[in-house]
Amino acid sequence: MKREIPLFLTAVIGAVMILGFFVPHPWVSVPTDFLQQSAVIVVAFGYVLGGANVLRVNLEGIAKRDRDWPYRVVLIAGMLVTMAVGFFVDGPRFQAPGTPSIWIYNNLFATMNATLYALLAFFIASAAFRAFRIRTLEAGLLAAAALIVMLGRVPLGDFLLRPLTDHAGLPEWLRTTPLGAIQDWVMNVPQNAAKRAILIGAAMGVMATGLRVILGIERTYLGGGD
Amino acid sequence: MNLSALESLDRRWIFLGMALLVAGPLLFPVGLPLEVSKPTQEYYDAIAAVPDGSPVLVACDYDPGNRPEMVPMTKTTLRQLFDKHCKPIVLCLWNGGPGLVDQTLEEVADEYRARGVDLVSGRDYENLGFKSGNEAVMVLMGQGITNAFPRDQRDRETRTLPVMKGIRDYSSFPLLVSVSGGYPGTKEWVQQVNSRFHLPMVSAATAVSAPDYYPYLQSGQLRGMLGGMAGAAEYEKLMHEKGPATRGMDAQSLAHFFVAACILLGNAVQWSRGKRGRA
Amino acid sequence: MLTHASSSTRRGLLAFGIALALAAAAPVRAAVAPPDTIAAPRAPTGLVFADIANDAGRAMDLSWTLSPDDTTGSRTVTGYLILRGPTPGGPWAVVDSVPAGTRSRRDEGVHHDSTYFYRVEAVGPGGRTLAGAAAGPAIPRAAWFNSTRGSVFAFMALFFLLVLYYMYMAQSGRKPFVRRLAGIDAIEEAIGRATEMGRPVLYVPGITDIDDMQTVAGLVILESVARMTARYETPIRVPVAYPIPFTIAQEMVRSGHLSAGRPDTYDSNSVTFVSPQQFAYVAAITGIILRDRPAAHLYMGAFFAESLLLAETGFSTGAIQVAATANVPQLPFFVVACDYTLIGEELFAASAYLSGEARLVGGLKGADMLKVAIVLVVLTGCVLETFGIHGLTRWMQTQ
Amino acid sequence: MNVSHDLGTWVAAFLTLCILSFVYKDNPFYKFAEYLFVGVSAGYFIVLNYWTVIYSNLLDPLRTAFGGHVEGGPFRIEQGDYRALLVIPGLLGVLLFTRLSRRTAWVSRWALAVIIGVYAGLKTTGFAQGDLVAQVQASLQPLWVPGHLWTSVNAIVFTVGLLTSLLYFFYSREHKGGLGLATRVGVLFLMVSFGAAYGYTVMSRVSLLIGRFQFLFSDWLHLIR
Repeated sequence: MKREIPLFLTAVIGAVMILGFFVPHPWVSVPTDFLQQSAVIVVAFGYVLGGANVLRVNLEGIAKRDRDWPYRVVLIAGMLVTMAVGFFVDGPRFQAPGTPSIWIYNNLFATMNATLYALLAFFIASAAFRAFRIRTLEAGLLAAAALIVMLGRVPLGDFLLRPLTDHAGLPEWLRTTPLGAIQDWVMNVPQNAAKRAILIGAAMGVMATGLRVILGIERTYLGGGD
Repeated sequence: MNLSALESLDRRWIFLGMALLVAGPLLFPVGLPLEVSKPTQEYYDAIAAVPDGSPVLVACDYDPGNRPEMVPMTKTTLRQLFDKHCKPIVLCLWNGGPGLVDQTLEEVADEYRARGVDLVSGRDYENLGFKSGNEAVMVLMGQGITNAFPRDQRDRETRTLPVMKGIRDYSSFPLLVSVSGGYPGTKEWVQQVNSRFHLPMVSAATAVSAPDYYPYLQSGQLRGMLGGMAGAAEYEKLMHEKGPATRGMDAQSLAHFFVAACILLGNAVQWSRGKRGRA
Repeated sequence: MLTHASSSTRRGLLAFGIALALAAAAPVRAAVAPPDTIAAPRAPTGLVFADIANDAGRAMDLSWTLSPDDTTGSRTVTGYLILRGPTPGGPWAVVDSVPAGTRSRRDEGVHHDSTYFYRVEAVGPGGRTLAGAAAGPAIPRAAWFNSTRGSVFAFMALFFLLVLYYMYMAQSGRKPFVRRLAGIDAIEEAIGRATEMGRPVLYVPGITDIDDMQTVAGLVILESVARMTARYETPIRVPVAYPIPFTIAQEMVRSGHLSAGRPDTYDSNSVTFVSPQQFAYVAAITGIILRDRPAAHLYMGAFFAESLLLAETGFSTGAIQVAATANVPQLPFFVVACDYTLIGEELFAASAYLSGEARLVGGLKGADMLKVAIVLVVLTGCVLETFGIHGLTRWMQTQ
Repeated sequence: MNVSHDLGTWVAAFLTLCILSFVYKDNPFYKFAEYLFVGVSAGYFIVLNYWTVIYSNLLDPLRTAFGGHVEGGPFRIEQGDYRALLVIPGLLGVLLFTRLSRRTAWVSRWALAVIIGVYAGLKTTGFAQGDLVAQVQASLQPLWVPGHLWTSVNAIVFTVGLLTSLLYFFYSREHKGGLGLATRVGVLFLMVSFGAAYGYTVMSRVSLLIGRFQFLFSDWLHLIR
């Protein structure tokens, strides 16, 4: 019961969804549309559940007085205030300009989200210095392509090269944007060929997984227990 | 030069170098000349080819984490659409994005209103807002845009909005613009909508995902593409704007040279150590 | 949008209201010319309908020839009304109104496999003129197969059959040959090295939840890795980002110990739940790397921007690093900083190989055969295209 | 210096600096900001998903359905108007919360099964059409275009790169002999593509830092326009 019914549901629903791709008739398309609408709704509940989990994990941390418990208090305060404002102060129009929710969104959420990603600029430079080893032909090619793309995609590279390349006898691309043109070629020919191979391979991987899920072979998502 | 001293270099010196090279050109811009690349030109041309006044679906799938790349692209795209009296129908499938997307849309609309152009939300443009469910939302919209989005960002009933009159499903749009920060984004729109519903599309993508989308560009599944801040800056040039992407390109240039130098120097250090080791 | 009879009447009334509004507005617009000089427009002609192929029978395309009075600058015609009825004799309901100069419309308010008749009417300030005969019977057919997707069906069916065939073969004892990936040797070597140095193994199953197949593959590989570490009695550390993969990871490590015959050595603290928050997760892992100094780092699963931080921190400690991910943008950072990297789908191949499960191996073999088919299709197609034969290319064009 | 007078901008600038301080080293300011971020985003996601999905796609239509204002007719389901049927996804959504207790967690599998089934189907067909068939189709190109030497060379290089890279992911035979040679060529193409990805990732990351500095210099300190 605990496993069979979910497996059966997944199999039937997965098969109907695939059928719905090929069969436009309402007898198939109406159930698939309903399933999609249902998925949208259940996924939204999933986010609420995720929030409830965050709350639980951190309350446990505070109760146990673990190392970071004062920070966890900050976390829970931030969460509860955001929710209180969103549910009781603002309501369904919480995203309208000028609401307290939008203030929190702009000055807290958006700011920190953007800055966390900006940190990566620093780390990418230090990783380039400390963890980019050209030990093989393959790594050498990788490095060469990386350098061409990095220097060819911004104006400075060609700007610096122009005094060297701007001679009347040379072809147009070499005269104006030598690095840019090589960059274009790398992107459109060799990198594109390999990317397409990866894309096709990945597509087969996803299809195989889909088949396994529908056949009930792949059941890791059911989690542990009986 | 004795490279071995660099071996134990504290990485914070590298961080400092990066910070200075980015901050410097922002405070003292040079304005290096830009060349427009082919994918950017195609992106511009694809939007220019849309019949004036038609509704255009603009999927803004990003959050503030990608703001510096995505927002300039979104703004310039909206300007090109508003200039053609097109009606952008905007939506967002990223949890963190709807607030940012809404403000970006309103800021551009305000620019036009300040110039005396009468733009009204719900009549001349529309923000459908957020919906969870990624691919399921995309396919659901094929059955009816308002079925997936019964109420919009401002909690209005979408069926009753003037801008939605005559919009039923994807066949109501001549073009889909996917401004994409990752998953879900351009790739999923290509798979679920471009192929399935035959809706032509262009992509404004972060630099991270741009190489992944080149195969779609070659196959014609994408009609054009902006790749990262460089693409955004080129697009601004085509639209005769001097926007944030253009202003960032000097810093971008220097930082790229810095990273390139880090790769070369890091390996030079290793090689010199390797030689000493063998000797 | 609604198709029920009463609603289409309602819709008709709505459209009629629009038409009236058009007519009411007309005198104002025609103020330059005296109203009495404008005659009723002549009727549009040649109304034809066409069912849309490969759809659910939800729409009908209509087109007509404009009224002879509908010319640029003329104000005789302000628009057209489209009427629909169940019989050639009506009753008629207005289903749509379009401005002058429009030659076609798609009626999206029909129900599949029902019979309809259409008429089109010219509207102007001088009156309304109905086109002569009704067009019909128009039946919007709901298709049972979208024929433009034939090639997708062919490829999918071929793939599924191949996979099922090899799964069947594998289960009936004739396990197909699958080569051992170099990456698997690299994993074993790394674990061996950690054992020699008496230091733990760090295993990171990616940063996504269980709905990502990469996480699943990472957890499958974890079982084999745990079996090896249990056999060598080397401690393993597994930080996990999400609650469900966390419980599964615990189970995988336990069953790894079990199948190595060492259930007693299972340490329930070896798997830890950290946080789905990207940077918090990274901070926890780098903490383990710097504090516990594992001698082998295995990153197997979905990684995003944090790949670079993990690879760099790991590199700086001199540990052996093996990575595997199908998130292509992150591969370069692993390739340059790790001793071995499994590229893209090799992650799934490794999980199939290591688990040795017949059905996974069968799936791998099936995918291999489709690759051969694709290589042949591409070669054939390129040759055909070179000689100007476009049939294959056209067949594969889908909608 | 003419700095901003807006409280929000100061809060945002303070948090920006808290997080940027991580590059010096992990510190209480960074930790404060990080935990606050997790809390605020968890709260925000709940509010967002409640109002934009649970309220507008589920509760509001259900209220209409049970409020007696039923319009439309027997075909409204075909138009995507499910009304009372929406009780089913609503129930499944609620079932997810059985996960909060270990003993009842198995009930949530029913909801999970529906989601997994839907996405397995959608992804399988999406990848099959958009990636597999469409990409193979686009690879069928003439290898020799008379009079266009460069186009022809590129087409040949592209096709060789595609096929050899594809063969790199071939597991049924040892990579020896002809296949071995092909896969060695394939891996070179793969490496070029990774190099390109590296370069573009650098561009992305630098852009994000530029964006943050633009905020600090213009919105907060008003140093630049």
